[in-house]
Amino acid sequence: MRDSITLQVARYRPEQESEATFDEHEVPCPKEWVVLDGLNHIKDRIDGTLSYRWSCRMGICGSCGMTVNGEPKLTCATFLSEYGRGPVRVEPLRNFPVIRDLIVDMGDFMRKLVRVKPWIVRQAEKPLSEGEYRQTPEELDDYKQFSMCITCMLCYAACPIYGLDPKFIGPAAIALAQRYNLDSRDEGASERMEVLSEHEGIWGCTFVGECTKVCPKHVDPAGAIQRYKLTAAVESMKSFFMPRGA
Amino acid sequence: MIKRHPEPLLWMLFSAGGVVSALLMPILLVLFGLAFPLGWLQPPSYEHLLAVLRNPLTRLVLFGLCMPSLFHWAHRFRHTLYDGLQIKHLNEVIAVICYGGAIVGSAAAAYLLWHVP
Amino acid sequence: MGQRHAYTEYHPRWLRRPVSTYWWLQKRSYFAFILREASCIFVAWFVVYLLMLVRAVSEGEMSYRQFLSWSASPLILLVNLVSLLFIVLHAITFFEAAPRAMVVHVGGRRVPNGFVGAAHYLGLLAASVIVVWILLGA
Amino acid sequence: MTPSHDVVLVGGGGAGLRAAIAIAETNSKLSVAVVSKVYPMRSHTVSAEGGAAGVISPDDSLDEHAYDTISGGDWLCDQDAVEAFVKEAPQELLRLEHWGCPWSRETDGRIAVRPFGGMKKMRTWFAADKTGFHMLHTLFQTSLKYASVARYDEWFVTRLLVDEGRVQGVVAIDLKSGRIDAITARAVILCTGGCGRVFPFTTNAAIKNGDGMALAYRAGVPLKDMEFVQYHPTGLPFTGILITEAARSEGGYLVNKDGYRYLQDYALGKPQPQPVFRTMELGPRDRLSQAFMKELEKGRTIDTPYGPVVHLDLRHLGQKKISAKIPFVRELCLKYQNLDPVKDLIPVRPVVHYMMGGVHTDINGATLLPGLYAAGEVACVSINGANRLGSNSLPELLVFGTRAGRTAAEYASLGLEVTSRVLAQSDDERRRLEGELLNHKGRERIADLRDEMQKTMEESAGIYRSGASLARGVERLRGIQERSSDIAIEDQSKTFNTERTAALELSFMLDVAEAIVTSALHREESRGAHQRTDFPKRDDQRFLSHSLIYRNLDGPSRVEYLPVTMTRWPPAERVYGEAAPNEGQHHVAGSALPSGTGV
Ligand SMILES: Cc1cc2nc3c(=O)[nH]c(=O)nc-3n(C[C@H](O)[C@H](O)[C@H](O)COP(=O)(O)OP(=O)(O)OC[C@H]3O[C@@H](n4cnc5c(N)ncnc54)[C@H](O)[C@@H]3O)c2cc1C
Ligand code: SF4
Ligand code: F3S
Ligand code: FES
Repeated sequence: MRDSITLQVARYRPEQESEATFDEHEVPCPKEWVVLDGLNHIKDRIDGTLSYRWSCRMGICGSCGMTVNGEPKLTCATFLSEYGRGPVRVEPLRNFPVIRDLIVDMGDFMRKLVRVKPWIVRQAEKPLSEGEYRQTPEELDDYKQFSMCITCMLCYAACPIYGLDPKFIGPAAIALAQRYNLDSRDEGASERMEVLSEHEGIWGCTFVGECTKVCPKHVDPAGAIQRYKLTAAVESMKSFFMPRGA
Repeated sequence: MIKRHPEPLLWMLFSAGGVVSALLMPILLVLFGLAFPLGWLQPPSYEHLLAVLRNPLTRLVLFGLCMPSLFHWAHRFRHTLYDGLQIKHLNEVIAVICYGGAIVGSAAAAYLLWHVP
Repeated sequence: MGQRHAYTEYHPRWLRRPVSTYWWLQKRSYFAFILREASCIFVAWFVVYLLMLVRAVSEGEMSYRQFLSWSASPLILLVNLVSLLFIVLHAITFFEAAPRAMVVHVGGRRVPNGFVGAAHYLGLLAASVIVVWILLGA
Repeated sequence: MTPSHDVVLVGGGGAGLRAAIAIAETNSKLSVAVVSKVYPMRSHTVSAEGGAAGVISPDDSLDEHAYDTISGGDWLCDQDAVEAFVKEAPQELLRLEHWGCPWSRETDGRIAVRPFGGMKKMRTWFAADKTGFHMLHTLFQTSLKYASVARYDEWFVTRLLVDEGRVQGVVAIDLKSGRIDAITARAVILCTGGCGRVFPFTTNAAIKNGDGMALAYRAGVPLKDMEFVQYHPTGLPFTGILITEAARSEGGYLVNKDGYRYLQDYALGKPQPQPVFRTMELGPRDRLSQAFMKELEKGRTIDTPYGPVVHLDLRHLGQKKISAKIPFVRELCLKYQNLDPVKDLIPVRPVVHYMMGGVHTDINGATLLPGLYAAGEVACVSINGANRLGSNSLPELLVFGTRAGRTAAEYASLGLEVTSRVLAQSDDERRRLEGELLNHKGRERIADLRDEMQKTMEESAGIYRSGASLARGVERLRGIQERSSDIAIEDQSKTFNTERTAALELSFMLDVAEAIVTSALHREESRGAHQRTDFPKRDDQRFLSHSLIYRNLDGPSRVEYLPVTMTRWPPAERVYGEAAPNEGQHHVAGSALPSGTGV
């Protein structure tokens, strides 16, 4: 087994340069090291100016997404040894503006998130004294998968449609809207429909399907969008044929 | 209330076209595009084919294949042009050409199927 | 106040990297996607081809014969062969996508996607058998 | 323009978000700011797995939950706080249900509960094996609907602004632009979480640096019970990722380098092929961690590049059982340690997990400094005493987040004005951050000092401590503290300067480390997680009281003691094993424990 591997790390220092450049470093690669360990090694031992985000190191906080050899990955869950002899090229996530080095701006997503109202909407709230809303395991299963999103943004980085049209509300936000639409406690589906049935909402998606392929949590946003298109289309047909009844 | 938007309708037509074309086109294409011309199979006789076509049900099915399939093409083609070539600024023109084409094609299909003697 | 949810100050020096026009050449899966999308051209072509056949049959036996020999010309054969490949691609990808949009419940239980997919292929088989039977069997 | 709010929350984890919602619901006219150095949904609450305790079954009672908690905490819990806690926890968990938390369910649609270590009844609510994740996302998403809640995402708080004896805001760096500004407020709530990163091996995320504890400490607020640091016996050595207790309750063995089930040497019963309650691998957490240390002394552990380990052997369980009962364990091992427990031994070692101590607050989250509140792991309300029970922390965030939020809202409504002097303070702070930290060409590497601090902590204030080791620790920390004024910061950029934040975090951690070691040095007894080799017995005569440590700028810190509040449960002996079938602190519920249980 080789004991070191080359990391090519994208740098962008807004105060100094107007284009991204690459730094090359040799880092150790024991079998339990992930790409993030390589970056930490660089920051701690070689070049303290390298900037990137990370926190949990167990694939749950969603902060360490980067482009590794062209693919969007959680760097804390991607072993260096997967890349054989290397080199491993680490870049910021695609489709987002780069703030610095490996850090991208996700403000756009945060604003979109609010628009899909990702919270329980109800006409009348049940008082706490009446206990829980009953929800069977089957009802839980209906939305469970879509509740597993760690907002790591890998799906946005993989979706060419989002890259082409930043107005597209995008995979994770739609999956999250579906998470609440399908929750038996929620009554907000029609409010969310208004936002989502706009052109940039769901119809921008042409089912490239990459979002689902790169999702580390098996959320299947592509499926969520497809399902939602069907629902939206059926709803709209209904209101078309039965304008009053809808 | 949902805003009236053409997208859901177009998507429905796109999907319907996708399904019927996927179900019917492979066999029709194998027969009329390869098997008959290449002589693997004897093509149906003129009388038989005419009889089949005269059946209103056949014509209905064929229209049900042609019209949505054309919209399937229009919808997909439009998006492919947008995304693949990044010519979104020509939005309106492309939409008119694509869906216009599908409408004209559907009309032609209706005309031809109606006029089977 | 009033600065709710959007606290990002615009930074003029953010690096924006536009998507290349040839993005679909950059990754195999993107290319596969473009091929899938391109299949629609062949769907449209087959509609035209079919309508030409209908017209030929409507116009009489002569035109039908002419249509058959035209369809045997190398160019048309090649076009149809390519069309068939794309339409098969279209059918496969569409049958894969359909169950993702439809969640079917039977007796309160969710039908696994595999079943829904298989049902589509059964449909394809049935449609093909009926077509063959109508055209050749009777 | 200096931003200004009624209440500023430092931290957007479980406690911070719960407090924000509580304020918004109490008085929607109050403007609330959630200031967090990471996007709120990245906060460490996200990694809690196992569950959250709250009495719900008809056969359970609040008193039993209170008793389990108090005995588990070795009688160092404030019993009035515990009573309030157990009473409000179920309501809070239920409220979260109403907000959409996907709690796991019974077949009839009711909330499901699971058994948990140290709890005598089934009362731990869970959302599969991602409880903290689901709680945090539910809170975050719910918080989005309140218009009065503003967010400062990726703003790093460096200092509290104090004038006229009350807190009036914070100074923070907007990481994206490097802008440094005061955010003034009538009340500030610290919700910055724990400080596991002070130690080398921890389950805690990179952001858990004790920032809030240091902020309060520096503002003259005492920290309470800092000597109590919880170790979990089975963490993956390199990453510190937690391997849940369920792995052992399903029948995993702990073996030393000779393949010997060493726990039998430490009065933990006789080895049986099958797991037996409260013996061997199912012994209490602290005893297991302590046994590891004894093995280490005898040279019977295995050396790895990441320190000594023992092995957790699951191989005899077979792939089927492993995949069915503890899939998450397998997933974590495969994904993060590159090994498969079906075929390989899992290297494990005790790992720092949770901080029982923290900023001293009363039962409403108020600190001794007017206007300053604290909630969550950063605070010490004293419900955890000398040892926290698994699954008590998540409900604590909710209960005391709410309480602190309401109390702070009330205080803020008094309408005290911000004085002009705090703006001058904030200018000073800006000058310090820009001058001292951006243009600092020292010689010491941040990573080196951090490594040394962590090593010092492990060696001096680990599972076993002694007066000598602690005194040495104090000494060495002082040296590191001095060297840290000569730190090298290469990064001159204002944009997302993570080297500067690393330097600030290091200085926070050094203060917290000093508080831990000093408090531990003063407590001359063994209680719960604090085990002194030179004072192996609990000493209720002298130490049935909380330690309060005050920072002293020009000398050693001052430690005072505050009696424990007792209501109905007088101190008793804490016994384990067969001797006390109903009193054990850590009985794991054996194979009844559903798959993938975390801590
Ligand atoms: C692996 C693991 C598993 C666990 N499992 C369980 C369990 O099953 N049950 C249970 O009850 N408990 C469990 N715990 C404990 C529990 O998860 C934590 O105690 C709890 O989540 C702490 O929450 P908090 O809100 O206090 O802080 P955190 O969630 O840590 O949030 C801290 C916040 O403060 C912010 N912050 C910190 N410093 C600054 C600064 N300087 N400036 C601005 N913002 C700052 C951060 O950005 C973050 O938003 C577990 C802990 C771990 C590590
Ligand atoms: S859907 Fe998947 S890839 Fe997208 S943000 Fe969520 S977890 Fe990440
Ligand atoms: S990749 Fe993009 S186009 Fe749709 S299916 Fe996924 S969002
Ligand atoms: S560091 Fe949290 S997901 Fe990778």
